Amino acid sequence: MEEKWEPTIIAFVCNWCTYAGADLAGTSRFKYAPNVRVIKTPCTGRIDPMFVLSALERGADGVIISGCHPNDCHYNEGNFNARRKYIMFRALLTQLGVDLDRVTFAWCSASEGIKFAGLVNEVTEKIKKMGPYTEFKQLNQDAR
Amino acid sequence: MAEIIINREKMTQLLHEIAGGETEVFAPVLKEEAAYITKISQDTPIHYDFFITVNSVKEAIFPRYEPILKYKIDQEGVKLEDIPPMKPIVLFGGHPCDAASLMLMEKLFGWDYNDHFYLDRRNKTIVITLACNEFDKDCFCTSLGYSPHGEIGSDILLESISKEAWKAKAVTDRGKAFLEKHTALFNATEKPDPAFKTIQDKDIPVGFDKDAVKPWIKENFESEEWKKITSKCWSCAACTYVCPTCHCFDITDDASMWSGIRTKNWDACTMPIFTLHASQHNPREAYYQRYRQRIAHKYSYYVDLFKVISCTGCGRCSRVCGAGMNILEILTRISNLAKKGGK
Amino acid sequence: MKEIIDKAKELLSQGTVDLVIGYEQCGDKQCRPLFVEKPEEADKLVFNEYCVHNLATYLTRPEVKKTKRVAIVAKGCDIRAIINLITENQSTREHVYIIGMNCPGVISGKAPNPTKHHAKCQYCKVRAPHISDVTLGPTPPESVPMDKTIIHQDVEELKNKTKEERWAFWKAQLSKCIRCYACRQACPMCYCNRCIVDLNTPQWIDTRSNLRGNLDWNIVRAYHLSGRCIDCGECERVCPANIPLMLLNRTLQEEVKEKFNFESGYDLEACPPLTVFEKDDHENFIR
Amino acid sequence: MSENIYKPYLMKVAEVRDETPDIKTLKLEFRDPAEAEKFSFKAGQFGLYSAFGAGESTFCIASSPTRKGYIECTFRVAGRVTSQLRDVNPGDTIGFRGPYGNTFPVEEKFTGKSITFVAGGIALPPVRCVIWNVLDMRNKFKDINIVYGAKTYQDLVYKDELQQWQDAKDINLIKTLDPGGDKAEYGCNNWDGKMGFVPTVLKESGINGKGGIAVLCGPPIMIKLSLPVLVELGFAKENIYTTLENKMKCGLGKCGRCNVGSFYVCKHGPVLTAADLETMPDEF
Repeated sequence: MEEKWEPTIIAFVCNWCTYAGADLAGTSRFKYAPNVRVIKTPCTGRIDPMFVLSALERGADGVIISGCHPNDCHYNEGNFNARRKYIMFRALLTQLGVDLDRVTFAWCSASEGIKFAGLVNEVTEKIKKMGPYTEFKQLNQDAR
Repeated sequence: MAEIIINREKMTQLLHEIAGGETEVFAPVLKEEAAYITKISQDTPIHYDFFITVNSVKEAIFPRYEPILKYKIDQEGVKLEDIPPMKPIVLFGGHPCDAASLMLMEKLFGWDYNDHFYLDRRNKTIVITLACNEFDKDCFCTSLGYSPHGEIGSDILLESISKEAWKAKAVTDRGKAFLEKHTALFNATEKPDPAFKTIQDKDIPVGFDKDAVKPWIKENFESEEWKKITSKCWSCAACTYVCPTCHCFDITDDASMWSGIRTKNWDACTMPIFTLHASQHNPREAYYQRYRQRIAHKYSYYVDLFKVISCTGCGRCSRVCGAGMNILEILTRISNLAKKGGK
Repeated sequence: MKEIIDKAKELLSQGTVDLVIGYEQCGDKQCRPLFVEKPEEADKLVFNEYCVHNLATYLTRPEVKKTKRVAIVAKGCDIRAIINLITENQSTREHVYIIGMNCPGVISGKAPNPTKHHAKCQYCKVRAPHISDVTLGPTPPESVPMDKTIIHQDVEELKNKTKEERWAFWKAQLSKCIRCYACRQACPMCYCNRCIVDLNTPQWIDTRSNLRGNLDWNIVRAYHLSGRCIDCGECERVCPANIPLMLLNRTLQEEVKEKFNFESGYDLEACPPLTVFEKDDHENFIR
Repeated sequence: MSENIYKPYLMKVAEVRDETPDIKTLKLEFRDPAEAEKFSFKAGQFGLYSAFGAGESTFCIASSPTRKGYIECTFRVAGRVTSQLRDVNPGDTIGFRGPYGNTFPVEEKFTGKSITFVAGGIALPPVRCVIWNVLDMRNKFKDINIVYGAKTYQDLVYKDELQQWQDAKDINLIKTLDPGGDKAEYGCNNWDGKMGFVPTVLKESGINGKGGIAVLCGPPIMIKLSLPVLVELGFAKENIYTTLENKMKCGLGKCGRCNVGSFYVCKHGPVLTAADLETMPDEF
């Protein structure tokens, strides 16, 4: 039986809140889909849209971006700036025809292990239904 | 030998037929109200009503990027893979200035080391050139000794006898063999249309004295004139990428963990990082130094190395420039300065 | 335009500026930028509907920055670019003497056969320059008022298409890009001395003109102009491949207007929208 | 199928030496013995070294042509390719394309003369190749002077070979550090060389340049200051050789990068005399 396709999800998370939240999910044994690869960044403000583009091109089927709730940011304004950046980036990706359901944004604080686990499971299910994200992968093959 | 006539409808049929096979076919295609030389498939509509294509035929033989090396990486080390041999090409839609540029580029790509990517592809290419029936203020091929009906570099020259048909003339043996192979399509019955007007060499004015340019450049490397000439230049690469004789390229790698490819991509001396050293020192920091290199390389250094000016006067760089730089005007200014002994 | 010539000669002879950047005629339907350093060279200065170039792009040029003071012939849209450069500390109001031109609108499309008036000119709110040291030229006709947000039919048409159609449209358009960076060099707001595409540690954007590299390049260019682009249309005009680049820029202008109620280039004190934030920014997409 | 001129040899990394915290030397051997046999080069030639996946970089061949079976290259870690080359271990595979460019006329013009080598900082490798070439045929030459300087003790390249040249009787080695370069923090204890910039130390060296050959290599500023000093010491302009430094990508005269005037550094250079240097536009 051909091995069932499993989506690859990349999660760019802020080190102070969501990464700690993911740790909490682990230590409290919340089960969440193994498809996610977590990449730690100092703050959501550091998550450059180029990261999202590179992830999609290198074969990711879905991207999660998550950080501290507004007013909780360790650097005070990282998540506010990120929010504006992604309002613009989402408008640009929509106009280009990229499917925005594949890029999910969330605020997960250090205590919301459950929310993080739920978020990952929910995104994995959604991407499984949507199937592999071939458009960007096709770009990569043509480039080689 | 009877006159060989072909009309547009038969030419499209011929090109589509060839495009079906192993041979790559390049022809002018209409995109956003402008004609571009592009690789066509069996159903791409070919555009004939154009004065000159925006890009040059160089794109067929010296593509924007092409792999020069493929490799696999694993524990034992690296295994190099051979690049498949170059495919034959039929190149339709260039003018005599385009065909002549192919001969100029051969000199550099054959200098001591043979760059087989260009030379093999060039030897497998049938160049079908359209003689010019009109020109504009930016054309100056006659100033460099070329002609709107020139045969240099072409395998087959098509002289228009009416709006829809051409008289084909084989310039090289390869051209002759091609015509014989496809005689079925080269037997149209259109008669020359006396009302159809075309141009002669004398119609295109000779703008400047091409032999006066090199000596002036040699003596006036530090002249303030270069700053005045290039004050409005943006230093982008539009002029170099549409120029049929600009041949500079970059070599970059693109690899994943286990396999990779090294490619030869277009590059331009007008780009600042073209000459940027790893120590951040850049010998050509200012805009005028870079545009001076572009003119000096074509009209002075290439002449020293290969005894020929690396420009065929097609005027594409002037037409595409957003800032209004005009190479004919610059060369006329230089040759006038040279005559007056100006600095 | 005799007024410009006299003003340029006056400025240069009095020494208030040591460079005047204006336009000169270079064909029956064509103008181009002209650098004037001596009063006698000013006779070639003109202003008409073919003066499309945005001369503000020269203000960030090292040679121009070195001058004591520079005068620049500027239409309303060019003045918006100058204001953006000032708010982003690339120039100072004192360094630029703005010769504001009353502008009836300029042509679009490529010389030698330019077509209709530029789309941006119908709704232009600054036909009479909003900030300038001197304003020349006859009072321009009233422009069509823009009711709610900035409406551009071509952007709306694209928005109404399906996701797949849009992706196919951009794949076809961006495969034509030859990466000559004329769009970057023509744009007044693109002044970084080492652009992200020129950095190779890491190589974010593929320098080859394959579809992956072209897509990344055009995404990053449009994204880095969000909230800064003043809709002068120069990138689209100078693109040798005729790619409709303004579609991306106008989408982001509409987004900035809708979400942050901001239009760039009108207020000398305003901060570019992506350098500031509001506590209650739009947030319905974040879980 | 005609030969692909961009195809590199596959080289095994035999040895990796750290010269300074950011300068490394690699000793490379050919993976394919047949290629090793056919391969030969002359002093002064360079090559393009491939770090597969990152790209290619241009360095001179630092080992002497008289030493068969291997080549060495020394480079400073400065960018994408050199960062990947820094992490290679013995046994890894990298690529090498060359030899390119012209050579020092060791047999034709140097024999029977006294030779003065002047180098600064990271520019010692191209000169060292000629030094070892000359020392392996020591009897063909009169006296040999080596003037080498670096910013600090830590930046000295080939420290062990400097020691060999210092101990050798028939070599006059003058090593120098820029002022303040001999502090303990640079790992230097009781520095026995001179203190001062290379051009000044060269002036005080009292080397008689009449009829001698000079090989000069260093950053452009050092070349600009050392050339007049060498002329003062009596060296004729046609006898002062230097290798040029320019950005290169193909090394074969095709990519147009290293073109200055009608001179292509990768084809007509990198070795040229001070007399040639003056005929070229000042675009280095």
